[in-house]
This record gives sequence, C-alpha cells and structure tokens, in this order.
Amino acid sequence: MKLSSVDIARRVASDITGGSYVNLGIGMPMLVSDHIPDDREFILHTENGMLGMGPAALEGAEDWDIVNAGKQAVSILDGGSYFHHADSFAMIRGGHIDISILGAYEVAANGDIANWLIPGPRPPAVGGAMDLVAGAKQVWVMLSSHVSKSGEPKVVERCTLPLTGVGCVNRVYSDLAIIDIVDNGLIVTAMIEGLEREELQTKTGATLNFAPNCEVLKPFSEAA
Amino acid sequence: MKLSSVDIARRVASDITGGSYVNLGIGMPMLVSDHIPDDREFILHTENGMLGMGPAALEGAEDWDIVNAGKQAVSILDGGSYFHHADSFAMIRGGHIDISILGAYEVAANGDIANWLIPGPRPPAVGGAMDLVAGAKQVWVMLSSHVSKSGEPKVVERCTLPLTGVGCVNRVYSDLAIIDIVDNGLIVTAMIEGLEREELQTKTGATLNFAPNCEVLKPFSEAA
Amino acid sequence: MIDKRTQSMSEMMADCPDLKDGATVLLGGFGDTGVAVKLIDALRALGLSDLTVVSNGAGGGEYGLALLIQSGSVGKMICSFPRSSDSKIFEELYAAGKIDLETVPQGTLAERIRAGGAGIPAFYTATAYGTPLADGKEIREFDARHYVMERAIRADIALIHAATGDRWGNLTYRATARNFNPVMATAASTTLVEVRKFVDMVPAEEVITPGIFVDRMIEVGDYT
Amino acid sequence: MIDKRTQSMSEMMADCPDLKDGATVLLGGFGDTGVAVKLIDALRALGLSDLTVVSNGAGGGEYGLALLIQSGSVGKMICSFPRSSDSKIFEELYAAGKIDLETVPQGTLAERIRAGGAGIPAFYTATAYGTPLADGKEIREFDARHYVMERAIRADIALIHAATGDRWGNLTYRATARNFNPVMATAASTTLVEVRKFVDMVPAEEVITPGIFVDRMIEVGDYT
Repeated sequence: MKLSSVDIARRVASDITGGSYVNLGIGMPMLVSDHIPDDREFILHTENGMLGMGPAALEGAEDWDIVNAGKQAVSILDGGSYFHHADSFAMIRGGHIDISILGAYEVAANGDIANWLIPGPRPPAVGGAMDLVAGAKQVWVMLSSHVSKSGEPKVVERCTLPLTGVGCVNRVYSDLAIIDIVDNGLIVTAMIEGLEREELQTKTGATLNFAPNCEVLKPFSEAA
Repeated sequence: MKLSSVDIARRVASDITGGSYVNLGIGMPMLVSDHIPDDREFILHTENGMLGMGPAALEGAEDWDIVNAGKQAVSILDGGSYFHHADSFAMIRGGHIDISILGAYEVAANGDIANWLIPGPRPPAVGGAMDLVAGAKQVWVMLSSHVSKSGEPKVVERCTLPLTGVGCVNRVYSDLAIIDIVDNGLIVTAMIEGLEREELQTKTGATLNFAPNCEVLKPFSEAA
Repeated sequence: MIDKRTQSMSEMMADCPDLKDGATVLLGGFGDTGVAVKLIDALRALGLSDLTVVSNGAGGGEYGLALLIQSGSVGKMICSFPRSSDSKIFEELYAAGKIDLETVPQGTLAERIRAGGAGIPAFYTATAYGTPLADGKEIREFDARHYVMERAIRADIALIHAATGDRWGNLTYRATARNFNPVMATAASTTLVEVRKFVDMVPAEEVITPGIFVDRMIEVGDYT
Repeated sequence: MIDKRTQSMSEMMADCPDLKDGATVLLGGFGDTGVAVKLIDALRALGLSDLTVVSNGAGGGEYGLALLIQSGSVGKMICSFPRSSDSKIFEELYAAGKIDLETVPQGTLAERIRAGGAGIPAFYTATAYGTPLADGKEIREFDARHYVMERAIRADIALIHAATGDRWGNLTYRATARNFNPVMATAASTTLVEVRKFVDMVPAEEVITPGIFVDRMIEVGDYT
C-alpha cells in the first residue's frame, strides 16, 4: 500500500497552517493547490512575480500575461498582487515565504537537497530552486516515490548529486512516510498502513528514528 | 560687482541641458527650480521619493503628502512619479541622476567636498548629501559667496572640514566665477565683469587656471 | 480567512512578543510626512526601555518620536538627519550623553533596511567613502573604485503609515508619504500598520506593499 | 520637450553607440511572457557579434532569442534556466561548444541586475552556498551563516517590454509580464522599450518604471 501523488498533495495541503505564504515548485508540488482545505486560506507565491496565485486557467481562456514559474497560464485570486523579479526574490531570500515545497532527486539526513542537476551534456538549469531552499522559513520536499525507479533510496545519508542547498530541508513527504529532519537526524512522524519499520528503513539510505506516536497513513480512498 | 544668489541660480539653470534629471539640494540650489528656461524641460528629483517636482505649494494650499527633501510642501508636474526611499537612492547611487546641485562649506581642487558637518556639540546630520555626491553623474556646487563671512576662501587646496565625498565635484558656481574641476585642477571658465584674475586668485585657496576664452559674467540686472 | 485588520489599538498592540525592551524599531516617515504617529503614541504608552529606533530623523516638536524619546524608552537612534529646527528633545538628551546616535547617509540607511528585508547581510556602496561615516568600516576596491561595506538592518518591529489597506494586508501609499514605509515594512519580524482607510481590496497592479509583509493594521483616518 | 517615443524601428535603433559588437544585453521576460520580441528581432537584424545576453532563459522555439542565438550574434548567455522543452537551438550550440553559459540562480540573477542599476558593485547572499554554482566565489560568514559574494551585472543595452508608456518614458506592465523588465530597465546604459500602447500620461502613483530609466520607446500593439 502507498499514497498516490494526489494523496500526498492532499496531506501536504492539510498540514499547511491557514494564513501561510507558500511557494509550490513546478511539477508534483503544484498538485497541492488543488487540495487546499475549505476551512483555511493560504496564499501561493510564484517567483515570477505574483502573490495570490489561483488555479490553472481554463483551456481556451488563458491569459499569457498571468503565468506561474512553470510558464503555465494560471489565475490570480482576490487579494493577490504583482511585483518584479527582484522584489519577488527579496521576499524569498528575506525569509518571508513560510514554506517552499519542492520535488527532489535526493534529500540527506543533514538537510541537504539535490534537485536541480543530473550531470550530463545538457546545459545546467537551476531556476529559482537555490533561492527557495536557502530563503524559505520551511522547506518541504515531496517525493512521489520513496525510492527511485531502480529501487535506490532518495532519502540518504549524504547527497551524491550536485547540491541545491545545504541543511535546509525540514520535512519529506513520500508515498510511504512523512519524515521530519531535525538536528539529530530523521524522525518518522507518519508511515503508511501495513508497512514495517524495518522495511521503511531498508528503503531509506540513512538511519530513521520513529516518533513515539508515529501516525498511520492511509490512502485517501481507503481513509474513513 | 558680484552675482546675487538668484543670478547664480539663473545661470546654473541655463547651463542644464534639456532632458536632464537633476537633484537640487536644500537651500540655495532650490532657487534653480524657479529659473528653468522656457525652451527646455528638465526633471527634478527629490530624494524622498519623487521625480517631476514642481514649484512650492501655494500658501494655504499645501498638501503635506507632497514634500521635498527640505520637508517643504511642493507640487508634482505632469510626467512625475513616486517611489520609495530605497528605489529613490538606487537612482542616485546607480548614476541615473545627471546633476546633483548642492551648497558647500568647502570645495577642494581635487574635487573633494565638505558640506555636511561643522564639528560641534550638535548631533551630526548628513541626510542624502553623501549619496548624492557619490552617485550623481555630475556634481555642481553653488556658493552664494566665493569667500566666507570672515573672508576665508571656500575653494581650497584641501578641505579642512569633515568630507562629504572625495573627488566628486565637477563645477563650482560662485558670486564671482564659474570654475570647472578637472584632473589637472581648477579651470575658471567664467568670471564677474571687472574682476582681475589676481584678485580672484587671492580669494581662492588653490591655484586657478583660466580657460582661454574665459567668459565675462554680468549680474542679470546689468546684462543686455 | 486571512484578516489583518484590527478594530482597536489595544488589539493592535496585544500579544506581540516583538514589542519588548531592547527591541529595534523601524519608524516610517520623512519629516512629518507618512509617519505612523498613532502607533508611535501607542508604543510610548507601553513604557518599554532601551529601544533602538531607526528613522530618518530624530523627531521634532513635542509629539510622536520626540515624545517617545522624551519618555526615556529610546537608548539609541539610527538616522540620517537627527536635527531640525525643532529637534530640541533629542538634542538635549544627546548633548547630555543620555542617548546614543549612529548617523547613516540617507541612501545607505534605506539600502541597509532593504537588505535586511531581502536577506542580504551586507553590500558595498561608494557612499561615504573617504568620510568620517566610513570610519572603522571595511573598504574594498572593485573596478578601480573604492566602496564601503555596509551591514543590513533588521528589526523586531516596524511602525508603518499607509493610505489604504485590505484584509490581506496589501497597502498603498499617497505621494511622498510612501518614503521609507514600504522598505521598512519588509525588514521587521512584526510589521504594524496604521492605514488611513480600509478598503475591500487593493487592485493587484496597485499594491505597493504586498500583504506578506504586514502583520496587523488599524484604521486611523486622515492624519493631517 | 522631453519625448522618448519613436515612430519607427529604424529610428529606435539608429545612432545608438551602445548597440555594438561585444555588448552586454539584458532581455526582459520570463518564458514568452513580457519579452520584447520585436526589439530582439531588430537587434538580430543588426548582425552584431560576440554579444553577452542576460536573460532568464536561453530562448525556445524558432523566434526571438532563439533566432538571435542561431544568427551567431551571441557569444555568451547568462541565465537561470537555459533549458526548456523546445530550447533546441541554444542546446545544440552549447553541446557543440559554440556558445558560453553562466548559470545563475534566478534570484541572484535578479539581484545582480538590481545591484547594477543601484550602484552596488557586490553583495552577499546565502543562495547557492555549498553548491557548484558557488565554486570559485568568495564565501563569507555573517552572524554564523555562510554567504556567497555576488557581483553586479551592468549592461550596455536593455530590451524591455511594457504595457503602457508616456512621452517621459514612464512605464506600466501587465500582470506577470512585469517580471525582469523593471529591474533590467535600471541596469543598462541604454534602455529601449517596446510598449503595447502609448498613453498621454501614466498617473504618478501607477508608474512602475520612472522615465529616468528609459531612453527610447516604440509602440508595438498587443504582442499576443
């Protein structure tokens, strides 16, 4: 049993305090915006110059002046604002974004993250990832699967790929578990139903600690 | 014979190229804004956040949200704009202001200027003077009198008062002369009618050179 | 629902851990323009001690900042122009050695605050090079010009004056009452705003300070 | 009378010494949003060589920047994300070693350009510390955190896309088409602007880029 990407996004959204300012990375983190609980309002920042990002534009009704960091046509909600790139990254660098939510190739027990470059012939492209992980108050990583396609752990003792930032990740959400990264290492705060601690440890490249009241995660369709 | 402060201001204004962006210091430089020639438009910057500064507000019609760097109620002309302090000084520091026009206690042959502090018991106050002299493309100094009340030269070999900036003054306008400051020193480009070169030299604390076609200045009321 | 509007000054100042003895406080405004006078009065009523106040001036007359200083709450001023025709209260305490002063060029002051809000711990500026205000600071040459290293200013509290504000904390300013306010709003742990008028929503293109920088607001009406 | 509006692209590009071989060129825009496409086409028509182009991306498809690169005018790109689903032209030249690339985190890129416009030769940022993009750069500790020293970017030419512009060069932008444009407008010796629509006057409170940063404008209509 494991969580779907939508299940993970739903859980991430439910963990965000109302009133938070949140930046969602391109890809899987964007799913979070579709699952904001009805009981709270939080504000999405897109680093190309907007607060109050709303849902994707309807097909055929795109306004290509209103795009997100992935260059997709989106919308703006009431209470939003526009600003230029230097102001936008001053917000990020200055610690005003409460949570930056990103994908990653590797996350290490010391909080390091590698999510921008797999060495190869293509030109290295970083975008705003390094600014976000260095600047946001909290960095949460979403992993659609706890291990890579070839079965290698993505949560590791030390990253092997080129780093995006050092000591900056606070929490990892995967299809199997939720892991907080603290000074002393990794603490599993929630784990998928039916999974043994030993099995999760096998699929993780660094020593896991388990919170005393480790929560049991269920896929949404299975949940009460 | 000598120029009045208004005469000096009139001459300064006539020396400013149309289209220039100009910052006028508090006090005597403000007179320049009253003498902009009809044949040109230039734009006044006030460092507290406005381009397009217009004349002083009429008495009784002051809008105290529209003030200049001297905290006087002024007006804004068509084509003006407002911006915050950091943006305003980015304009100054970044070399976007064509001419900064200030008063001074002392100006030296090496371009140094002292215009902010006479040591004493009162708290030292600098305002935007150091930013303006370091940042503007050109720095012009207006001296209501070539020498101090006690007869000491204000144009000197080296400043004795605490400096506002180093090597930054390009030109001095006084009641007796117009002096350019270049790499090799002081060049008098204009001098009041009837004044001998030796007399101007006596009233100046550094060696003067005279431009080949040194202009003769006349008080406005005397001019043709 | 996000709603940063408060209905009373007591609500505004309650339960704010950043309002504490020894706090660093940013006060917006330039002269009497764009000053959060009612918030300053409320701060004075708290009777805090040993505050470091960052403001362009050191207060004039017998109101606002001057009274805050007179009350004994302020241990140190950081300003560009701590002197005016009626800055007696500050000047007397300064002469008596009862209050510290750090004089900073106006543009450097604005930029140090901007840096604080933008996550930049230090930067270089040519302003003040060669002057007493660079004494003790690191000097460095870039491209054959000398620069002074300046450190960021971050504060516990900012007291801001704005023209309009909506429930998300988005602000507009009026004319040169903008001045230091938008910059200071970014550089404090808690930003408190007095707003002339609450509005339903500031249009996205017209927002000068996005709500992300604002914690609480109170409506004060026109302040003149 | 100040009038920065031109009536033709030939007038726009004529007699501009900054349009030269080896020039550094800032190109506004993010993806296809807010890009000065017609100015880029006009730049390509000049057939210059060895340009350094600063832009968030390295062009996609077969238009605008991609064609400029294909034409052989560009020796080096400075960007944050020089890669997209259709960035073939750049990627082929890059793989063939025919074009240089400096990859810069997006926020550092924006801030380096802002610094260039604001007269700040260098600043420190935590972004990229501990990553390959900090290789060879000065690292410095402030308050127990590590920062990377970054240098300002200044350019000869900026090509900017704006929504409206008046004769003084005051500009507005639309939504996220603002992006890098206002920042880049401040950091070039010559700033050329394509404006969707000329207007009589941009109201002072609505100006995003004050005319001081603008040299020439051309009206291009809606660009989508």
